[in-house]
Amino acid sequence: MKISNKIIERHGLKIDEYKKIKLLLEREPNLLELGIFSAMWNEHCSYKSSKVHLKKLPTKNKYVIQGPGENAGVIDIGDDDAIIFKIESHNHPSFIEPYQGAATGVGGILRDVFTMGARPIALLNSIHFGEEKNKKTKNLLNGVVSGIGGYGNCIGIPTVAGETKFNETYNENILVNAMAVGHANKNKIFYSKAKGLNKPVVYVGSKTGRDGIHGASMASAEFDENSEDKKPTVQVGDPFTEKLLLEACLQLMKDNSIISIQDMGAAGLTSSSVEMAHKGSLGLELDLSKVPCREENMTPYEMMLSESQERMLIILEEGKEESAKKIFDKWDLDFKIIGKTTSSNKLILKYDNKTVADIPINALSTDAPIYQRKWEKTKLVKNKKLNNIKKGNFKESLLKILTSPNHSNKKWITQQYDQMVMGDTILRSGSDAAVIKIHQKNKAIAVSVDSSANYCNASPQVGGKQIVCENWRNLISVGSRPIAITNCLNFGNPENKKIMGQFVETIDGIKEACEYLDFPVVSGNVSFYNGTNKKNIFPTPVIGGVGLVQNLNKVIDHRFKDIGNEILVIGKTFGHLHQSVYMNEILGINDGLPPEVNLKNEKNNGQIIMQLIDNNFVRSVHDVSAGGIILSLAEMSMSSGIGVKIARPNKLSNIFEYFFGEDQSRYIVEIKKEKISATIKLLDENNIFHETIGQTQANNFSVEKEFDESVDKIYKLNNTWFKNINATIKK
Amino acid sequence: MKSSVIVFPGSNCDRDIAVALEKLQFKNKMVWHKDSELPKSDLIVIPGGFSYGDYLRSGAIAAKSKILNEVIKAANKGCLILGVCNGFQILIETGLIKGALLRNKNLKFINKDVYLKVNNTNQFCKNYKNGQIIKLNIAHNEGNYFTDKNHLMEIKENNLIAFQYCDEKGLVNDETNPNGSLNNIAGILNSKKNILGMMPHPERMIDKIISNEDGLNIFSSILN
Amino acid sequence: MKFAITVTLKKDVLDPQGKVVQQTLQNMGMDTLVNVRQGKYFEIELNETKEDVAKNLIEEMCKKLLVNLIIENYTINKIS
Amino acid sequence: MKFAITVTLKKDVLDPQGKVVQQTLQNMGMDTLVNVRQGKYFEIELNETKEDVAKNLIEEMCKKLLVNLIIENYTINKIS
Ligand SMILES: Nc1ncnc2c1ncn2[C@@H]1O[C@H](COP(=O)(O)OP(=O)(O)O)[C@@H](O)[C@H]1O
Ligand SMILES: [Mg+2]
Repeated sequence: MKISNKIIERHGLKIDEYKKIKLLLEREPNLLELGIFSAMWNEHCSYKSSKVHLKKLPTKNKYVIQGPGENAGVIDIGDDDAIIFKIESHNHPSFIEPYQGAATGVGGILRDVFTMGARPIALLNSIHFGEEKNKKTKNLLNGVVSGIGGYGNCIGIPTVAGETKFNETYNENILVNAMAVGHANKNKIFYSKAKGLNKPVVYVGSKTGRDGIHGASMASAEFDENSEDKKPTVQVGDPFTEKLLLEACLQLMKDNSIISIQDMGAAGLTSSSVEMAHKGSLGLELDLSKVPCREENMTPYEMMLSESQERMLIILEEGKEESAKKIFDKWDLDFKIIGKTTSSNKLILKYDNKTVADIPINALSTDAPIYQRKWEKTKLVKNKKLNNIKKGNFKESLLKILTSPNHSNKKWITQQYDQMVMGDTILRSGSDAAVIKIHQKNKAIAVSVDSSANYCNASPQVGGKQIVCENWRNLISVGSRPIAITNCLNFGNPENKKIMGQFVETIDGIKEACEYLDFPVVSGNVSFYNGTNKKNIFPTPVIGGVGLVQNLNKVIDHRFKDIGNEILVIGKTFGHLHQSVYMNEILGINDGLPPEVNLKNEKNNGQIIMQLIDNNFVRSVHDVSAGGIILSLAEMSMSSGIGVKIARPNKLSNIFEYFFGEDQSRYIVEIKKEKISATIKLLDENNIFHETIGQTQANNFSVEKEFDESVDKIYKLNNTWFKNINATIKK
Repeated sequence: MKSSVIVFPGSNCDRDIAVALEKLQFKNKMVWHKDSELPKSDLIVIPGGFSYGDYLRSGAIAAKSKILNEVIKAANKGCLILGVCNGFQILIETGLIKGALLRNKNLKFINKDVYLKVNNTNQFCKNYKNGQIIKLNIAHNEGNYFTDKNHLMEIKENNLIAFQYCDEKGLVNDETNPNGSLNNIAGILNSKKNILGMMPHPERMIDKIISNEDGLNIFSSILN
Repeated sequence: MKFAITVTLKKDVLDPQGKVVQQTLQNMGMDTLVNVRQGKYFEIELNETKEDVAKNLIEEMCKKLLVNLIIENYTINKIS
Repeated sequence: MKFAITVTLKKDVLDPQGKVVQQTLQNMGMDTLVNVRQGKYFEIELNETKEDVAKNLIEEMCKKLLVNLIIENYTINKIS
């Protein structure tokens, strides 16, 4: 078949890129080869627009065993225990088919983690939908949540944390990011690098069908009116098979059979085989006639580009074929030797004894295009003075926020996730971070995912920094020491200078915070082209962090514990309202700058909270984030049923600025009377700003002269939005 | 005391159950579903999970496995059998416990802590006080127990309900019923009372650091 | 030979799925709706030329696996 | 008026349920079995005497609620 411009375009390749392919091959590619190039050279696999910028991120501290570049990042948590984790996006597939899109997103990220030898122990997700009144929103929400739950519940890994946000910017492009966290022995970690010649290359797992052909290209293509046509490419997940694959792989990993192993994710057999060969500077020869197929008459093109789920590629030590096969037989999974490693540095594909593709590995990896895309700085909009702010109604404002979808109780979602399977979940969803015990040990990890699209849109640099800090605060608030993060960078079209600028500046912000806090990036994912017809989404970096709890008795949460305790705010309140929930949702204003983060204060305040927890001075801790002090207090009350009595701010500050302001680096703590003086002494000695704002009390949530309602009532109000959702959802 | 935990492809609470049993010093063995022999056991546990993906009907396919024939034989000889969640669904599909487990009334998977009222007139609940309110965790799609009128009569007359969903104070009504289960049934015995099927997971409540210890008494009741 | 099998809940068994579907449709304004029952559907292909042998086998499949006779009914139709 | 609706997965879409059912039946010794696909079945009763109005409504139900058109096909039959 002659390769026409139309065919090139349909493969998501630019004409210049096609010219480069011809140069590298020194001839025209055939259709199969073109398909392979298109899969490897697209944004999703090649990182061609992001690579030069991602390099700037800090990736090391004393805990890091493996940073970016492998299937997932690895950190050392002592006693030979390693934690392996990564986050990944499945945005476009989830918009097209929310259940399967989200489910296969979970399945995919799980494989990234267990392919490295870890048993997955926790799942998280960050999901962003359009505004409430968009008619697709509720159905998408319902489908995505069932899909995430459907997969995680069935495979038996607890889904323990996440975030759910609604914003008009996602009306035509939702975000579904899934994170998986696994536990491994640090001396038994598996990598994708191939080694040795003539080693058997083995295909295991499900059979290959026509699922998701061109999925990887689709994930990198902007939506347009015709995206409906791309629907048949959506893959279907089978968590049952993944469970079998997980157990079989972990069993095989116990002996020394595996040289290298790689999941088949985006671009399936193509990317997994190229990745293994490239990392090992070897060639691979595969016989596609041997690939287990689900449908009849599948072509080599289909086999190489299929994104059927629940498959892995393994390079085995010679002589281990029999024993390895036995394991996969036990779990009723396909096991097929489909090729061998070679010294040729080429990917050679055979079918029916004919060579059907012959491509230098480098052409697909190192020689893939890398772009220094043009970018421009985001124009910052100065804060305008807010004149009418004094006229607001405090009570109505708070109630409106409590009943808005963004700040509603997310129980409707989290009850659809099994959070307790595996028996190690100490803190579940609803906490600042989830805490998962390391099985049968006296230590735990804390995990959290966070994003703040409004902040990032107003100032990508400040937003990038803020989101890392918020994640750090969440991990600290449950009694852990933050160790490292993964990140999923969801952006619009990188060929647009403004968007590229958002990307570059976000990375600057993330980098600055990570460096200062010694909180490196060990893995991540970039999702570009989120948007439709030139309307791009707000820049939405999502940070997934992991912290370590050394002593299980120090795990703490944000639920008030008793009546009559003092409530302190740690960190200074200036009353920054621009880009806050109050300005956005109550005043309907969406401009100005997000609150700045002072990294020095961030670190000091965080460390003092760790110390307060360590000294058993505090009964509950909650970070102050979106919605300010008042929303944080309400959350502490609603989760515990215990009320508060809060005084008006004593200085001249405006009550809205004071209670709804979103200044950074703050925490609320609950302290028993007898621990107050010791606490204050410690805070003063360390020059930490603090103020006592009130006490816990029975039944009522009250703010002097402004608000007085039973906790019960605000709890009910906080649950109404989701309670009313069922009636309107497509089944 | 010797126990066996049956493991099917897709079981995922097998480890959790084993941890609970071992905590109480049961000598426990894991038994793979393809095995045709069952180790000598005083207690057989069929754990939760998604055996065979819960495809067709939850529990239906596991109920056809080889090892289930052995379980049925043991059951008929009076061996104690505990089925939790998917294990309960499997017991239902084998007919060892009568009735059916339908989709939850809200058609959603439900994971939450629930209060249960205990009826202690059986070997599995001896160590609870009668009428005691305990808190366990449920996590299922199909826990909506249903049976016919005659069987319901038998259940009531013979005290076969082991657990009922209720609230903190022990109130049993529609509001405290998470899944639509008939008479708020959360756990039920066969007529000989040597088999207990229950939707809530006792093995998730065996450690104060993680949750509470309300599940321990089921295992300890069996011990003596 | 190919058969279609439909499996439905018996009349006096509560059908939570059907009920929710029905409510949702009614909420969507479909007022003439009287009742919805939901069931399962199988298409089974056999390598068998004798119709009676095939039918017997399908019956057996239903009884032994596909149908929970305590709560479900079934019907079998030959489609090709 | 009463309709039967069958909803099946499109041809190339993975059917994990059907696959497991098929394997189980084969393990039970049913060797002539070639293929199983599983789908959904609905029986819907309408209070409507005009057949075309009824059919249109059922079509609408399928498209708006019962069927995931991205991965499923459906057929409608009048049963009474
Ligand atoms: N935003 C990011 N920050 C750090 N590392 C990243 C980022 N995005 C991708 N990476 C790293 O680049 C590598 C390739 O990513 P990806 O293609 O998503 O992995 P996979 O092939 O497992 O899907 C991974 O090691 C990943 O951790
Ligand atoms: Mg990977």
